[in-house]
Formats: sequence, C-alpha cells, structure tokens
Amino acid sequence: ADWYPLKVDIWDPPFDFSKPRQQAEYTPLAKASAPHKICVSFPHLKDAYWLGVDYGIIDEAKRLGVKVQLLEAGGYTELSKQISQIEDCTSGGAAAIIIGAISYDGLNNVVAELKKKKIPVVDVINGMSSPELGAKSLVSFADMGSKAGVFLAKQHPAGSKSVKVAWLPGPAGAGWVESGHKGFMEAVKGSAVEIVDVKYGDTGKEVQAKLVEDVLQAHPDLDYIAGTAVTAEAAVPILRARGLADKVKLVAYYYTPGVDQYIRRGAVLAAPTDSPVIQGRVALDQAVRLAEGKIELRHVGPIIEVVTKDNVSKIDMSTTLAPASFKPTFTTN
Amino acid sequence: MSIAATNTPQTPLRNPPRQLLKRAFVKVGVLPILLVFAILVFRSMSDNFLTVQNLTNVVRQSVFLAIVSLGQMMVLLTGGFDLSVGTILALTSVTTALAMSGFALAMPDMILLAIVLGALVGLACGTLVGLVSGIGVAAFGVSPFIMTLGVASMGFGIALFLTGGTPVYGMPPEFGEVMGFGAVLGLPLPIWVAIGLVGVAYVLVNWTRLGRSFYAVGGNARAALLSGINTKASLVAVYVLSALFTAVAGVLLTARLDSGEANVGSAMPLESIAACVIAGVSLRGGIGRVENVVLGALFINLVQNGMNLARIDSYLQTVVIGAILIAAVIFDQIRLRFAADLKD
Amino acid sequence: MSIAATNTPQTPLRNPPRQLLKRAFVKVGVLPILLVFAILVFRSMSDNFLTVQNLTNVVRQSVFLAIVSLGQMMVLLTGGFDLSVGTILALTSVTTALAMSGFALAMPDMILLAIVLGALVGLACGTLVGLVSGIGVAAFGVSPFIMTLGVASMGFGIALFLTGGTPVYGMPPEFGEVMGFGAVLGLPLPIWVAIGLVGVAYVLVNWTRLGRSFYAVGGNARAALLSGINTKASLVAVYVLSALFTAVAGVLLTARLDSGEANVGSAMPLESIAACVIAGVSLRGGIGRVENVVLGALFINLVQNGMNLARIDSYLQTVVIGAILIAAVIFDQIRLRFAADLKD
Amino acid sequence: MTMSAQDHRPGEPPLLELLKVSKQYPGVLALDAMNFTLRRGEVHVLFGENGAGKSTLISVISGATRPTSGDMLMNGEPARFTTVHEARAQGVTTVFQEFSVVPSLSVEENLFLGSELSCGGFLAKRRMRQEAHAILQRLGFDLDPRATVARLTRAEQQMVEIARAFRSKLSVLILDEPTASLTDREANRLFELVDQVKAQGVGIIYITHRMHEIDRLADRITVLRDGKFIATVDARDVGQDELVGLMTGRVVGQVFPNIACRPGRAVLSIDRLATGSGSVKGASLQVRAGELVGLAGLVGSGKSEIIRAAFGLERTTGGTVTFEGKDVTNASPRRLLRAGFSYMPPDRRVEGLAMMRPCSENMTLSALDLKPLAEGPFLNRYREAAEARRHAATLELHPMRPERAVEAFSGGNQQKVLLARSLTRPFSLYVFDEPTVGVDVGTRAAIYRFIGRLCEAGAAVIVISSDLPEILNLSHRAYVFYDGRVQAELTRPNITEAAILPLFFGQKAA
Ligand SMILES: Nc1ncnc2c1ncn2[C@@H]1O[C@H](COP(=O)(O)OP(=O)(O)OP(=O)(O)O)[C@@H](O)[C@H]1O
Ligand SMILES: Nc1ncnc2c1ncn2[C@@H]1O[C@H](COP(=O)(O)OP(=O)(O)OP(=O)(O)O)[C@@H](O)[C@H]1O
Ligand SMILES: [Mg+2]
Ligand SMILES: [Mg+2]
Repeated sequence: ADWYPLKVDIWDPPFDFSKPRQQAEYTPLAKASAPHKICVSFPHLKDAYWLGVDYGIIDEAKRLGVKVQLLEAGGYTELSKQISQIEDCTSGGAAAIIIGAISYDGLNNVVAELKKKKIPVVDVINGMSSPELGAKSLVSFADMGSKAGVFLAKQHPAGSKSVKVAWLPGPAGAGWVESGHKGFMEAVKGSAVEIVDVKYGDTGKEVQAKLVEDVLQAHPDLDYIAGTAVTAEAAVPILRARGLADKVKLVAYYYTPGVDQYIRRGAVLAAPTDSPVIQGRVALDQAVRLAEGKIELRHVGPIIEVVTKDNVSKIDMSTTLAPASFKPTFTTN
Repeated sequence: MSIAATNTPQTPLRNPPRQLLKRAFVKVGVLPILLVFAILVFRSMSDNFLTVQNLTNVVRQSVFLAIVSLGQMMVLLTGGFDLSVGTILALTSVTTALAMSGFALAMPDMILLAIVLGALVGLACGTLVGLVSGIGVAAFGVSPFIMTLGVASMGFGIALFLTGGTPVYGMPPEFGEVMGFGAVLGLPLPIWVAIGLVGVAYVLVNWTRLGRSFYAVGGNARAALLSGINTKASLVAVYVLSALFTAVAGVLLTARLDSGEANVGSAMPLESIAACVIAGVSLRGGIGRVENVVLGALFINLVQNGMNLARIDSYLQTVVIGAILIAAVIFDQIRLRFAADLKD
Repeated sequence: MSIAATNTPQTPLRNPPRQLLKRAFVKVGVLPILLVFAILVFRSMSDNFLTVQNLTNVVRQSVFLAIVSLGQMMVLLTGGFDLSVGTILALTSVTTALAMSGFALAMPDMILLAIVLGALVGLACGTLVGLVSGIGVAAFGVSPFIMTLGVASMGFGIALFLTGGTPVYGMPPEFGEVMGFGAVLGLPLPIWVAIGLVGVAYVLVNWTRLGRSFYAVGGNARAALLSGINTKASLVAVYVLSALFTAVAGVLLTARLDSGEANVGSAMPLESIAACVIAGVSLRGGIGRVENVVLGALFINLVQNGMNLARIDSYLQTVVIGAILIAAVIFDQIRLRFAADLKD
Repeated sequence: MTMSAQDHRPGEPPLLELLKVSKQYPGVLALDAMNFTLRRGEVHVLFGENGAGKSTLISVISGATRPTSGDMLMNGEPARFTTVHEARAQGVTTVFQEFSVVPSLSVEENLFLGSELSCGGFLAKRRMRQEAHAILQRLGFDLDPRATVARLTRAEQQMVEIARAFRSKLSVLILDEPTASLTDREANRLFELVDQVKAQGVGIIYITHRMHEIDRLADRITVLRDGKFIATVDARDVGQDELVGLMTGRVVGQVFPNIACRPGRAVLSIDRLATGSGSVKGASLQVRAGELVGLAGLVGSGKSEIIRAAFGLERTTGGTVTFEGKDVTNASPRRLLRAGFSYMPPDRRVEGLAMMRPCSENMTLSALDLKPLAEGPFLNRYREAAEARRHAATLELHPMRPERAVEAFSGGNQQKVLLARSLTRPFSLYVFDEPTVGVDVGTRAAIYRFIGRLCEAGAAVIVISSDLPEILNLSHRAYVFYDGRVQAELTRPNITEAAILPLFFGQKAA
C-alpha cells in the first residue's frame, strides 16, 4: 500500500511555528525527472528512531529513482564533523541536501553557503533557524514533549489528586532535548502533575537505567517516570524487578520499537509518535521537488498521535518504524 | 678530630594523637576516608540515602564499573591503556543478545543451554577484541593508546553493523530475571559475580607469577625482559584479561537491560581509568592495588547516586564530580607526603 | 650454526636502490608517505577528490584539529595529557558568543570592537581553564589525566549552566563572514590563522628556552629540576598554551558555526592525542615534532574526507579509520626497525 | 703474554666460545669479528675503553641482544639465546651495567623476578622471604627485603642486582661493572662470593675499570679496542701499565693529578643539618674556595644525602646551609644553581639524563638562560651545537656524535655527557657525586685533571665517592660519614686508608 495521499500539518507561510498549523493532503511526485544525487546528513544512525528516518528516505528514493548518499556524524556532540560531512558530500556535486541538524543555529552558515552554490536544503526532524532553507519536514520536538505532557495533564487535571512525576528528557544541551523539555514543562503547568525531579543523561540505556534507579530511590512515592524512549525501555525491567510495575507508570515522548512492544504489553502507558518514516519520505520528496523546481508545500509535519495500549493496534506503524528486515542503508544507486 | 655534630632534636612522638591520625591516614589510604565522608554528607542531604536498599542499589550499579576497572587496572599496571573497554561492553552485549535469541529460537526446550551458549559466545567475542589489542601491542609494538583506540573504533563499527543501530530483543526472559535481577542470600546476583571476580583478580595480581609480571613489565619493561620475563606474553595476557572481565560485565549488563545494545559503555574507558587513578594506580605502570580500585569504582558511583538522591541539579553534578575527582587525588598527594615523613 | 638468529647477514650495499628507498623512508617518516598513498587511493575512488576546492576543504576542516593537536603535543612532550581540550573548545565557543552578542548589543556602532572584545573574552575564559589544570598539575602534583578530566567535567557543567543547554546566537554577522568564511589570497582565513599558529608553535618548541624545557621535563623531570629548569613553570606554561591554542580554535569554530555551542568538541581529546601519536609523539614524554603533528591532523581529516567522497558506509568508515590508525603506527615501527638496520 | 687459542687444554671444550661475533648499531660497529673463550672456574676480565664494546659483548652472550653475525659455542655445542630467559635456563646469569631492577617493586620481589617460587600455581611468598633473607645474609648486604627499590640509593640497587645473580643456579656468571658505586666493604663481600662460585667451576666474566679489582680477581684478561679483539692475556703475565697500554694504544701516565690547594673564603657551610628522612642526623661541614673536599662513607652513611639536602632536594628538619655568605636553607635547586652551586647526581639514569634526547641538549640543559645560548627568550641552536661539540671534545666523547640520543652511548660516555653539564656555566662550587662511575682509566685521568683545574682556578670542589682511592688521592680535606653523622674530618697527610677505614665502621678518630 502506498503511504500517500496523507493528511499532514502544514504551515503557510512556511518556517513560522507561531502561525497556526493547517491540515492538507500530501502527495509526492510519481517519479523524479532525473536520477538526482541527494545528500543526507544525520546526527547519527545508532538508534531505531533515526533508522526509521533512514528507511523513509531510502525507500522513497528507490520509488522516485534518485541517488542518495547518507552520512552520519556519530552523535550530537559532533557538530563540526557534520559540517565537514556536508561539505564533503556536496563537493561531489549534489542536487539537494537533507539535513537532520545537530544544532539549531550552528549550521546556518553552511546552509547559506549551500544556497550560494544553489544547493537547496531540506531540514528534517531536528529543525534549523536558517531563513535560507528550501523546505522543512518536521514536527517540533516541543510538540512531542507537549503531547506527552498534555497526556499526563489530561489524566490528572488541576484539582484532582496530585501525582509525582520524574522527568528524564535526555542529554543536557542537545537541541531536541531542550525543546522537548520546554514543551513538556509548559504542558503540565497548571495541572495536578508535580514534576519532582528533572535528570539529564545520555540516551545510552545503561545511563538511563541508573538514573531510573536513583530516581526511584530518591522518591519512593513516585507515580510516573516520563522521558526518552530509552528511559522507558530501561525502566520496564527495573520496575518489574522491584515490584513497582503497577505503581509507577511510564510515559515516553517519542517512539521506538522497544516502546512499541511495551505499549502493546501495557508496560508503557503512552508515547507520542511523530512518524519519522513519513518525515523521511516527505523530506526526500521535498528535496527532489526543490531540485526540479516543483516545490509546493515547504513546511510539512506529520500529525502527532499519542499511542496507548487502546489505539496501538489501530495505528499504522509503518509510518513510525522501519520494517524489522530493514538494515541501515547509506547509499542507493 | 671529629666535629660529629650535636644531635638535633629528633622528636618522633612530639604529638602522639596527631601522629597516630596521620599514620592511620597513611595506612588506610584516602578512599575509605572519602567514602565515609561522602556517606555522612549525603545522609544529611537525603533521608533515602542511608538505607539498605539504596546501598545495595549503589553497589549493584557499581558492579559494571568495578569489574571493568579491575581489567583496566591490569592493563595500567603494565603501563598501557585500554580504551576499548566501551566497545567490548557494546560488542559483548550485542553478540550475547544475538546469539542467545538465536539459540533460544533454535532450541526452545533448552532455554538454559541457550542462555549459557549465548553468554559464552558474547564472552568469546569480547575477549577476541582483547586478543587483537594484545597482539598489536605485544607483537607489533603499537602504542596501547592507538591500538586500543583503533580496535575500539573497529569493534564499534562491527557492533553497529550487527545491530543496525536498533537494540536486539528476544532473549529468554529467564536470562534477565536471573542474571540481571536475581538474588542469592539477599544480594543481587551481579554483586556475587563481582565479588567472585574481585577475588580472582586479587589472587591473580598478588599471588601468581603472571600477576607479578604485570608489575614488572610496567615498572621497568627492559628490566623485566632482562630478568627473563616473557614480556610479550604478559602484555597479551593483560589485554585478554581486561577484555574478559569487561565481557563478563557486558553479559551482566545485557541481562540487566534485557536487550543487546551497541550504544552502551562509551563513557567506560575514561571512567574506568579515572576509578583506577583515584585509587592510586599509576598511569606510568607498576603501581596499583585491587582493593583500592574496587573502592574507587564504588566511590564514583556512590557520589553520583548521592547527588541524584540529594536532587542536585544535573549541570551542577557535572561540576561537582569533576571537583571531587581532583580533590581525591590531591588528598592522596598529601597522604604520600605524610608517608614520606613518617619513617617506620 | 649461527646465533645471528633470524637476522640475515649484513650486506650493506647489495641492493643500493632498495637501500636508498629505505633511507628515504627512514628520513621523511611515515606520514608523508601515507598521505601520498591515501591521495592516490582516493583519487582512484572519486573524481572529485583531487580538486583544488576539495583539498582546500580538507585543509580547512583540519584546521581545528591541527591547532588543538599542537597544544596537545606540548602537553604530551612534558609527559602529560590534556583531556580538557574538548571542554575548552565548548567553553570558548559559549563565552565568545555570549560576550560578543552582549557587546554587540551594548555598542551597535562599534561592531569591530565588539567582535575583538568578544573574542578576547572567549580566549581568556578558555585559557583560564588551562591555568587551573596547570596549577593543579604543577603545584598540587595531581596526575594530568585526572586533573584535566576533572577540569573538563567542571568546565562542561559551567558551559551548560551559562547557556542553559541551548545554543547562543546574536553575534554580529561580520564575525562569521570574516573569521569563519573570509578568504585572503584565495585561502580561507582560518587556514591563515592555523599557518600562523603552526609557525608560532614551531618556533616556540624548537627555538625558545621554554620549548626546550618541555622536552627536558618530559625527558627526565628530575634531571630538569636538577639543571635549574623551573619545571613547575614549564608545566603551567604547557597547559596554558594548550588551552590558548584550543581557545583560538574555539573562536574560529564559533565564527564558522555563527553560534556558541556547549556541545562541541567531545571527541577532541582522544582525536588530538591520536593525531599526535600517529605523528610519533611519545605518550611518555620527551619526543615529538611540530611538523609531524600537523601532518597527523591533516591525515586523519583527509582519510575521513576521502571516505565520504568515495561513498563509504559510515559503519564501515568507523572500522576503516580504526584500522588506518593502527596501520600508521605499525608502519612507523617498521620504519624504526629500518632505522636501526641502516648503517648511519 | 699468551694468546688464549693456544692455551687450550686438549680434550675439554671451553665453557663458552665466541667466534667472529659482530654487532652493528646504526653508525657504529660495536663488535668487529670478536673472539672470546671462557673456561670453567676462571675469572675472565674484559678490559677496554668506554665504548669499546664490552657491554655489547656480554649482552650478546646473555641473550639481551642478537649479534649481526658470528657463532657461539657452549661446552662445544652450538648455542643461541634469543632471550635472556633462554640464557638463564642454561645457567648464564648476568648483572647488567644498567640495572634490571624494577623500581616499584620491593627488594625481595626483585630478587625473585622472573623466577618466582610458586606452589600449586600460587606464589610462595613466605618461602621467598626466607630465601631473600638468607641470600642477603650470605652476601652480607644490609638491606631490608621489604624496602621499595625506588627508595634505595644507586649502590643499594646494585646490591640487589648482585644478590639476584647469586640466587640462581650458575654455569656462567657475568658481572658488568658490579662495583661501580659500591664501597670496599660490599665489594670485598662480592669478591669472596666470586671466589666461592669460581671454586665450584663456574666461569665468570667480569668487567671493570678499577685496576685493583683486576689484580685481586683476574685469571685471564681480554682486551678490546673499538669492538676489535686485541689480546687475551694471563693476569700473572702483565702489569697495569702494560694493560692500559694495550687498552688505549698509548701511555696514560699518572691517573691522579696533583692539585694545588689554596683555600680562600668559605663557599659552603652546612651546620648541624638533619633531613626529614633521617638519613642525615645533624652533620656539619665546610668548603672553601680553592680546595677539594672529599666525602667518604659506607653505602647509606648519608654522604650523598647531606649535599642533596643542601641543594634543596631533600626536606630538612633542622640546621642551616650557608652558600656564599647567604642563608640558603631549603632554597630551590634552581636558585642555588644560578647562585653558582653545581651538583652532579650519582645516578645518571634517574636524575641526570633524558635518555631519549640528544647529548647536546643534555649537556646544555643548565645553561639555557646564559648568553651564548640564550637570546632573550630564544635559543640559538647553532651556538648550542657548537658549545656541545666543544664540551664533547674536552671530555673525549666517543663516538663524537653529540647530536645522537644519549641512550645510544656506552655507559662511560653517558657519564661524560653528564659531566659536561658542569662545564657549561661558571660555578663557584662543584659537587660531584660518584663522578667516575663506569669511566675508563684514561678518561678518568682526564676527568681528574679537569676537576683539578676547576679547583685550581679558585672554585670549591666536593667529591663524594665510594671509590676510596679517589678520596685518598684527590682530597685536600675529607669528611668521613657514619650513620648520618660526620664521624671525622681529616686533612692532607692524614687522609690514608689506614686512617679512614676504621672510621667507616663507626670507630672514633684517633
Ligand atoms: N642502542 C645503541 N644504539 C647505537 N649505538 C649503540 C647502542 N648501544 C651501544 N652502542 C654503541 O656501541 C659501542 C659499544 O658500546 P658498549 O656499551 O658495548 O661499550 P662498553 O665497552 O660497555 O663501554 P663502557 O665502559 O662505557 O660501558 C659504543 O660506541 C656505543 O656508542
Ligand atoms: N628517596 C629516598 N627515599 C627514602 N630513603 C632514601 C632516599 N634516598 C636515599 N635514602 C636513604 O637514605 C640513606 C642515606 O642515603 P645516601 O644517598 O646519603 O647514602 P650514601 O652514603 O651516599 O650511599 P651510597 O653509597 O649508596 O650512595 C640510605 O639508607 C638510603 O636508603
Ligand atoms: Mg658498558
Ligand atoms: Mg651516594
């Protein structure tokens, strides 16, 4: 089954999140007019989330018949390596480039340079502040945090019995973490949700496991742990082992296969999904459209859905997760 | 004719209590004192800190770092480095999970066998990394820094390749339940394993010829060679042992996380070296004691746990942990100065 | 039977051209040869590789690593380590951006002054970190590993605290345009700065008393002390210089990024040490040459660039870069063996 | 003089035989088709100038280095040792010139290094301790088996090294300058042991630059020059002068110069000094310009420590040090050096030289702040090279390649590099601690003349030495140390072996 046409959020005029979003149907090109070379730069390709984006881009590239070269910088601390990779990739000639940015502002110069070289840039997943972008395919991570927060706030509106929540948003200083944090905190404001602890930490599972343990020690009366998908995955066995599985509930603010599994089993309460596969597909289509001068929707984001045990079987997970058989792919020919 | 000087006042017992304190300090070392001090401070900052449950927690959290640091210490004793421990952790985790879930699928009736075989495959893969490093350092004379860094990079690429970046699931749940969360006599199983390994390391380092050769190679490689020690064998042994210890930690970690992860352990190389150095292990080789290294690992985890329980802001935690590392070493310097003063 | 073991009898001029080749190899060292070799390989793998534009690109990308490695080398010469270069990069970036945007706001008419003052504040903050490390190592005798690791942790906490985790922007655009992307005589400005710093480092290390004292301290610290060298001052100097060089790289990076970032540079400590080690700098101190270190940094970046252009998979790149690091050092070992064979 | 080849007892192959052994180092042919035979139960002395190839020869025999070409026979059988371990297994045990002790380990751990006793795979620590005690007792070496070697003096480390050699089962015992920093008491114990094992049929190769040791021990002597075999002679057949002639190819003449004594102002006064480690317990001494003062004493008597404390290397707990009229107690070495105090440490490896750096850099290290080399903050490396060359020439560095790393030089030549450092700037006080460790007779004479010239030019000179003839022949005045105190002060006519020896052992001066 084809993924399109698909209902998406769009912003028009583009690149201004302060304007209200509109809904539209997204339909990609049927075929590219030439086998363009498209560069893709990722912060990393070490987890299932980015694997989903990779899948979306690669699958769409095969459908459209364009050549993709994908580079990954190795982590969110490797901004200068990402810049080098963008330079390297485009110096081999590229019709367009898709960037999953490590830094919100740090790539603006590079984007400006690319613009001078007439290489259009698509901003995928993470967001950049540059006004020179060709298109955006993303939802703001603030929205993701917000969705998770709203989910909690709805369950525990102001006036109800207050609940204690520990919030583990991810590595300090990473752009997506800071904006997710902001969205989450704003969403729970004024509800019965009390944030008793905020703990930053790397998204390695052992790091998050340790934080979860410490948070449980520090707050024996905790009701929720909310945080990254890795946090939720790490917390499940720990809660089970401590016999707290029924007492402390888990909420993640993005979606991975592990979270998916645990939601189905009821071990994780809820997690919003931003359909990373779709963001990848749209980004590639936008890139090809930019290369061919056919761009229509410049600022597109999938509609965020909060997945719970009740609706998980109704949602099409192929928009969120790469198929199990998909292996990380860096080039198409 | 003699001008044999008039005796200057030699007063070894001028201030006996203070002298005694100094002597105690010199004897027990800095870490026990710092540990007690940290415990007192954190107790006053959080009620939940000094509970049996939390302390068990801390010890269990320290298990991985402690085991890895033991291996790291042996490498440091020979004057080397092992920067590949993070990768070994990741690679062991991934291969254990892959193999175990494969075996579990292939022989669903013999879960125990699948678990054992899976763990063995993981251990073997991890140890292989150490063998490669050891051969590089011993036979080709590559500097340990570059050798283990290069091997770490290679191993990480392989781990990523094996998993494609996603965690490996599908291990039999019994594995996690027993090895990760099981307890014997009230102590979590990982702690028992760690106690066993500490014992092994202690005996190996202090009571065998191989262990003695580590000190000799690190203390003066040329002297060791001229004394007829097979320095190359010692070097290979030390990297293999470090990898083996780390691989055991990797298997335990996999059980604990219930999945095989390529993204674990990246902080391990520096953290394990730090645990060793604050425990008085010399980076120039030849000096270090097993007991202290265990305390070093414990101390680092205790401080992190205490700060989390005391709800210290994450940013501030980073600052504090840095300051504490430095302070610990400065105290140790003071101790050494005292030690030089006290003559036995 | 001969005890000359595997050694073949010495035949000095049996094969003069081969001897000549060997001699050339011994003389120029491994890195130039590896560089040429890498260029040939990558040229055959990608048409875009051997273009002026791409090579300029590679050099410009290498600038940061090269500058940091120069500072790192001086620390290594004294037998130390600087694990804080990553933090210094981050802290310089953050403080430069904060100060510069503040000054630009306060005096919108004097943008140039704002830029200069901002950069100076950044340099000062970065250098301060080095001063702290230097004092810790020299005066308190803390092991350089722990001192710089601790300082790095503290500095990172401070950088995060200053920015609240988000990038700092608002610097005058002229800063980025000139320092980040400006060019003089066709060469990007950062390259000019790097050339200048290489010159400074070369003269400093080879032609000043201070530079000589680095070698002396690393070669034999006791001997240096007995020879009236102010070893403590040398140690402080070396950490300050390393921090200063890194801070310059930090300012350039900030210009390039047009924002102050707390999350840059975490790979820098290991990468800069690796660049030094493959350039033949000894981690035990006392040995190392400026020219080679620059080549080392260039080599690492060239290989990464070449692999990107040759469209090699990222995971595979990780494996290849590890293998190349090891191979480079093995070649250097072979070179040293040749050197021992050659008569004079 | 008899050539050894004819001196062969028929029927019995020599214990060890080397045929045409060569060893090439970069730029140096250290051994040039060298021949050598060792018989059972003989002490065979290797004699030659610094850099002649003695250490190279024995490292070939002991498996530490591989020769470039040549053959070795043991008991008539071809033998080859690729490692020291293999050699040891054949009973070939070596005391190396540059010790093979591990500083971070204790004395007993070093004694058993590489051949630890074990029991069921575990170390038999108690048994090793007992044996360590026994061996030290047998040798009469006063060492604590539990002491860390890093904290021992050079002489004490040498004792560990020697004790280790006598622990193992021997067939060939090789001693490379074993007494270079020992005093006569320890040396005599060593000689007795050598006699013992010799009686058991062990072949002993002994390298020394001290003539009286050759007189005392040698059965046969092989002389080397520039890596070449010169002659093997019977010890009874040759005199000292003849030997020295063979070694150098010229006549050396008198080793000890006559140094004029013109005492002037007091340069250094040490008053009731005590150190934190307790090695010096209230000792006083004084040195005047234009005189040469010797400090003697047994190993560990504190003769070194007192000057180290004065030079700011040890923490003092009492007493004062006055240099050139100023109180400099606890001043830094740097300050003292700049004020004109030169101190040459006894152990060149530990405190003297950066082994991987060129000789020239090592020589000029303490003069970097002075004019010809310093130009403001810069360094004139051309002048530096010229200076280094000049000093290397003065001290006859061999080979004359001061740009090479120190580690590529023979032991004696390394010592010259260290000595050259005191030439590089003017000093008013020179302290030489064991200045001639490992230096050959010819060079030794040159060094003594050089010290003499310094003294005659008006400098104050202190020589600290465990080589008694050095003290006897050079000093104008001598202090004898015992147990951290000055046991006696002697002046010229009274500085005799007979007067000093009893003082060494704590007897009061007559
Ligand atoms: N590692 C090395 N590299 C280069 N040359 C060396 C090396 N070791 C020794 N040599 C050279 O070999 C020659 C012989 O040295 P060796 O150490 O055997 O002399 P020696 O007779 O023991 O002298 P000494 O009495 O000073 O100890 C010397 O010229 C020395 O410079
Ligand atoms: N760094 C040190 N730490 C502890 N003890 C030391 C240290 N250096 C020397 N000693 C001890 O101090 C005592 C006196 O040493 P000193 O160097 O004065 O001896 P010495 O008379 O010169 O003997 P030698 O002939 O061995 O040089 C010795 O017993 C020695 O073990
Ligand atoms: Mg010698
Ligand atoms: Mg002495």
